[in-house]
Amino acid sequence: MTPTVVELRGCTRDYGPVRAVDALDLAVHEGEFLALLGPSGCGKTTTLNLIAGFVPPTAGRILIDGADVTGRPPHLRGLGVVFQSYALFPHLSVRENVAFGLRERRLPAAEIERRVGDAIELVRLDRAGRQRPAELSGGMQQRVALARALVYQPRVLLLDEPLAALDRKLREGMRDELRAIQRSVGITTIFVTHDQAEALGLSDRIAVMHRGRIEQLGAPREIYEHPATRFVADFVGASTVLRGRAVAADRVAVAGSTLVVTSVRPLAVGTDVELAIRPERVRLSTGPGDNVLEARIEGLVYQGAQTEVTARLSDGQRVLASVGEPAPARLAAGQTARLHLPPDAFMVLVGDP
Amino acid sequence: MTPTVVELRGCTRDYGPVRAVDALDLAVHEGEFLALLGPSGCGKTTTLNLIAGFVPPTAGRILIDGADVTGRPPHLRGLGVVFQSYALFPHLSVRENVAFGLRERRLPAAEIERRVGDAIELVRLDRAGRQRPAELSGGMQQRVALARALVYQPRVLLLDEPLAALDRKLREGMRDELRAIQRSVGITTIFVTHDQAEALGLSDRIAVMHRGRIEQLGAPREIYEHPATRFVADFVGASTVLRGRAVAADRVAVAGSTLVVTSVRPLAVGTDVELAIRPERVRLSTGPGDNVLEARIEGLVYQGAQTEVTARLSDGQRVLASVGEPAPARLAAGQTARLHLPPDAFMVLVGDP
Amino acid sequence: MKLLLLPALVVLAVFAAALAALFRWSLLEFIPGSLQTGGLTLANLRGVLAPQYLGAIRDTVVLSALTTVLTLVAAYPVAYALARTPSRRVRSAILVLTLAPFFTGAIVRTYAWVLVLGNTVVTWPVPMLFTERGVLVGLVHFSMPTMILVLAAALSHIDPVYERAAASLGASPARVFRRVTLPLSMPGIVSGGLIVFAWTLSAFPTPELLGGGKVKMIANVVKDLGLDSFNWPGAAAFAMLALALTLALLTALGRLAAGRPS
Amino acid sequence: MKLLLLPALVVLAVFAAALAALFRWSLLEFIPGSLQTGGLTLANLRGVLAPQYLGAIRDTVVLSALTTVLTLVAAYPVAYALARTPSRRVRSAILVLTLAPFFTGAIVRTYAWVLVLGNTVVTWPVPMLFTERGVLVGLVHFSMPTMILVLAAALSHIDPVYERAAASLGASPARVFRRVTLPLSMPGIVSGGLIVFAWTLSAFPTPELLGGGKVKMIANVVKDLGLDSFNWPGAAAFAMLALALTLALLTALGRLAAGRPS
Repeated sequence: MTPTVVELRGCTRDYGPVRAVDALDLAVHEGEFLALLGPSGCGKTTTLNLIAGFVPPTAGRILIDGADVTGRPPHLRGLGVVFQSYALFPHLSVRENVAFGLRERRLPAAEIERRVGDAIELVRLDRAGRQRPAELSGGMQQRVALARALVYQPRVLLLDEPLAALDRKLREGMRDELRAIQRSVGITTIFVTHDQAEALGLSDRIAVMHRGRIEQLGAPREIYEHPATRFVADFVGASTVLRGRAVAADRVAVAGSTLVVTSVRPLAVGTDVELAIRPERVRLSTGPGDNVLEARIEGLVYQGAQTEVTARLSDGQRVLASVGEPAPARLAAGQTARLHLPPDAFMVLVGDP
Repeated sequence: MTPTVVELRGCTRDYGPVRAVDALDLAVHEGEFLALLGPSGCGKTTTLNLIAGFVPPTAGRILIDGADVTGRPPHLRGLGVVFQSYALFPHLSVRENVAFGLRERRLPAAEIERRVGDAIELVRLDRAGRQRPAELSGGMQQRVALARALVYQPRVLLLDEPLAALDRKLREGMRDELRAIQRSVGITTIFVTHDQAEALGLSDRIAVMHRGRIEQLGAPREIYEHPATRFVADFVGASTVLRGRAVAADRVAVAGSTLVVTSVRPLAVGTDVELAIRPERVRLSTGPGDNVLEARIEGLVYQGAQTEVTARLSDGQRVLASVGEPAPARLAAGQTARLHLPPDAFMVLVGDP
Repeated sequence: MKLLLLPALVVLAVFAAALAALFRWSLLEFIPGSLQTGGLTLANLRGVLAPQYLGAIRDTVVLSALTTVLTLVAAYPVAYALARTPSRRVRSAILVLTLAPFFTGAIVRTYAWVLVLGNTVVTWPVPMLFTERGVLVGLVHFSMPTMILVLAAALSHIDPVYERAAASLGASPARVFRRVTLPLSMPGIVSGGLIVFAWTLSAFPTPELLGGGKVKMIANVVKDLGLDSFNWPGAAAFAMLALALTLALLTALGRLAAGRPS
Repeated sequence: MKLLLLPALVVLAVFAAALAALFRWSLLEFIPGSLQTGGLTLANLRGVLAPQYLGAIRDTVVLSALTTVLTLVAAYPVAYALARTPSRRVRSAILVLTLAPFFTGAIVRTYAWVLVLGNTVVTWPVPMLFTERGVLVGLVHFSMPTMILVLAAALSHIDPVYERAAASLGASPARVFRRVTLPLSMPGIVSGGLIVFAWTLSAFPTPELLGGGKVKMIANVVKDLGLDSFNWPGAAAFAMLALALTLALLTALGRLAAGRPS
């Protein structure tokens, strides 16, 4: 197994009466790209600040390469940080910004010159070296921030929503670039984001955070295909969650019908269960059949590649479906549609019901 | 045909040497929801400001209900505006904010009371009436801004990126709500956005803007399925654009192969053509065949419902493919894949090559 | 930045010590005709409220209040122009014109007014020099630069989008000003008014020269006590009075501000 | 808001007229022993540079420069504490201590220093009262509140994320201050320094009382000319000199600021 680089042991951080991070345990492995994903206020940025040393934990310990750094100030932790606002020094040129960390390490001038040049080349900003940050576009600023954090070869790279300040279009380009640079450098990276698409697309592992705790930790595919809780199912992939009652080990009664559910574990008969299903797994059906529910269409949102359908079952539960182009039938709000929910598409949820 | 409510005739607006809006013609019809879509700096917000009367045009005329309002100040235009930052008056309560427009119209107090109540109910903020804007969440502020702009029943509603300040998750909810309210009120609406998903999902028509001009104007489906220019094809839906040479009326040579292209118009043999194709129309093929090209996979981005594949053809052209789950084969960067580009998936581009 | 906290504490301790020394002096017995002082006494503090001084205190408060209101009215339009003009040149011109008197110093400025008010330039319908009217003019002029800068800072912090929003809702320019700009600039009005009022309470050269001994404000009384009678404990007591007035005002306005929900 | 532009123009016109009147007086011939003036002359402006005044001008510039530097050094830590303390109480305490002397007025404050410097409270190893040293102490104290407020405003505009970024890059707290906080607060240092320097150039009560006639700054010369000799044109000429110095300074700093890319 790859060695652990960053480890949090029972870390708690209170801000007055608010517990931002709650007894968090986390181990980040050598070279991996780990995302802390969650909505605003879930504690993800506080976790990053704890690792960087910007705020001390109320309780718990932080280890880097096995050494306890809990009380060590940020400038002695040797990490690289990219801030959401980039925090490029406005009074310094791009080159001076990138050289900042090397100068603090008192490297010889020639060595600084060489490494700054390499870093600027890595992020493809060769021409902007003498400019001030304010003269650069958002995407270019982002690259300078990355070069500045990487140039002194830190042990760990911390990224705080590095793409949030960019336009949607630019964001996707920068996402790929960020991943390519991280791969080529091979640095252990912790990445804070509220955007599930970024987390899924970039990470080796995702820690989904909620109320100061890690709700689920796993590879993107695991998080997406096997969400552990209702919160994860909803936050990652905007699933429909249906409540029903298990009438057999593989059957659940929902809205007057019985659905076949292929699950790893048999269901406890007679218990209430929550079934999550992804919008893209819900299909429109032309006729009745197994696992087909009738629903009234409430809303249609055209999105080009697919149309997002909101439908309501007879018992009032809401189902989201993503219907690819070309649609099998012309849809309109108010119509009744038949939705096919494949037995193997269901995810049975545990925890916070 | 439905009557025209807002009309711009040859409107130009210069800021110093910069031409923000360039001889723009636009007619907005009664009750329609029209999106001005484009990247930052394309002139969409300036166009909104021209209609609202916040900036005068350098040249051209603006008509509302056929009357020339070019020189009329904003407070006499009778429009409702929702600003990107909401611009809720921080010194007034929610009710006072909503009542602002009615007070300026010197309505009787009882009438104001009643209509403010109705508007606050419409946006489901009954409980927040006495609070100050700063005490509300972003989504609630958005609703107050909407109620404030709708309460005096303006002729036209202008929305300037009303969802941009919200978190991704909240944005999708507010989008549906916005559309529902606009539908129920039936007001003519002009909506500025840089987000193609919002424009596709909300609008009756989309005007795609680029460099101060309207590049294409049409229904969402028309814009998505038949982009007129390379810019539109790329901005709306992130299409792949392939350059090739027409070797027959329905055949194009690309990267050493010949592709069959079903197009409305026959191609002029011997000319260079640009073919756009949506990522979701590109399929992975298991073997060779018609319209199948070999490409080297450069990048894979897992997105849950699909994986985004970037591949490069033998002649260096880049192809984006969106592969749904479950993928037909295990993909890895560096592999060679066969991409099937269906003849009817191509869009032949005109203009700015 | 603990490195900076220690020097800060030292500087603040010097300030506190100076204040304490002043307070102690105000409690020492004044021995007329001598620079020596006697034991502790409350006589100086009581003496401040003696009938011959009450007039000066009343005049001071009235003049300060009038100065504050007039300065506010005169400074607001200039501050608005300063904050909102898009032209760098206009801004520079306004700054030079308003700040020039600030930088010529109290003496020069006051002499200029002695000349202007003394019927040497224009002839006034009513006597101006050596009257409270004249002092008022001088005080307003003296307070203008500060007020303009404070108001301009407050106005430039108001996002113009609020004014656009009000206009889009049907408010004419005058109504936009009345319902949005003015209330949103209230923090600047309060701090500007406070600074000018408190400052005018302790004005010295303007009443001394433009009042010509006929208009007495607190600072002039203090000067008479200190320089002419060498009654330094009495002067210190007056200083305490001025300070108490200022702190009372600050507290009252602080309460007022806390009372209205932000 | 054209409604506000007209009053602004009126107020600015008054300012311009006052400045013009002062300028005209500086060009009028002084007739000793008379309040009447003669024709136009450059004698006053030349007289300003007469040997007996050059000393005062030099002393003024040197004292102002020293005051500016000392005030900057003493005010910076206090401003930093004021801008960065998370505690409302600490902020209030700092504000009351630093602003109290500001609001006691020049006269009271200066008397306090007469007491303190005059060996009545502590005994100084070197003479302080009626020396340039004493005047310097008084001027620094006088300039502190303004400098603290200007610096604190500049410091509170620096996003602490820059300091975090510098720390994450390996800079110790002292290095963070040296390489980030200090350069980013430069606008505040420049404006604070400018205001204090220009203001001190025209200081009057402090050198008058703490200098005891032995230290003469420009304002004291002007006062002597105006009040003792009734040489008002001469006083006006000195005022013009002070203004010219200030404008020259402003322009030089403006050039400097424009020269370095922002």
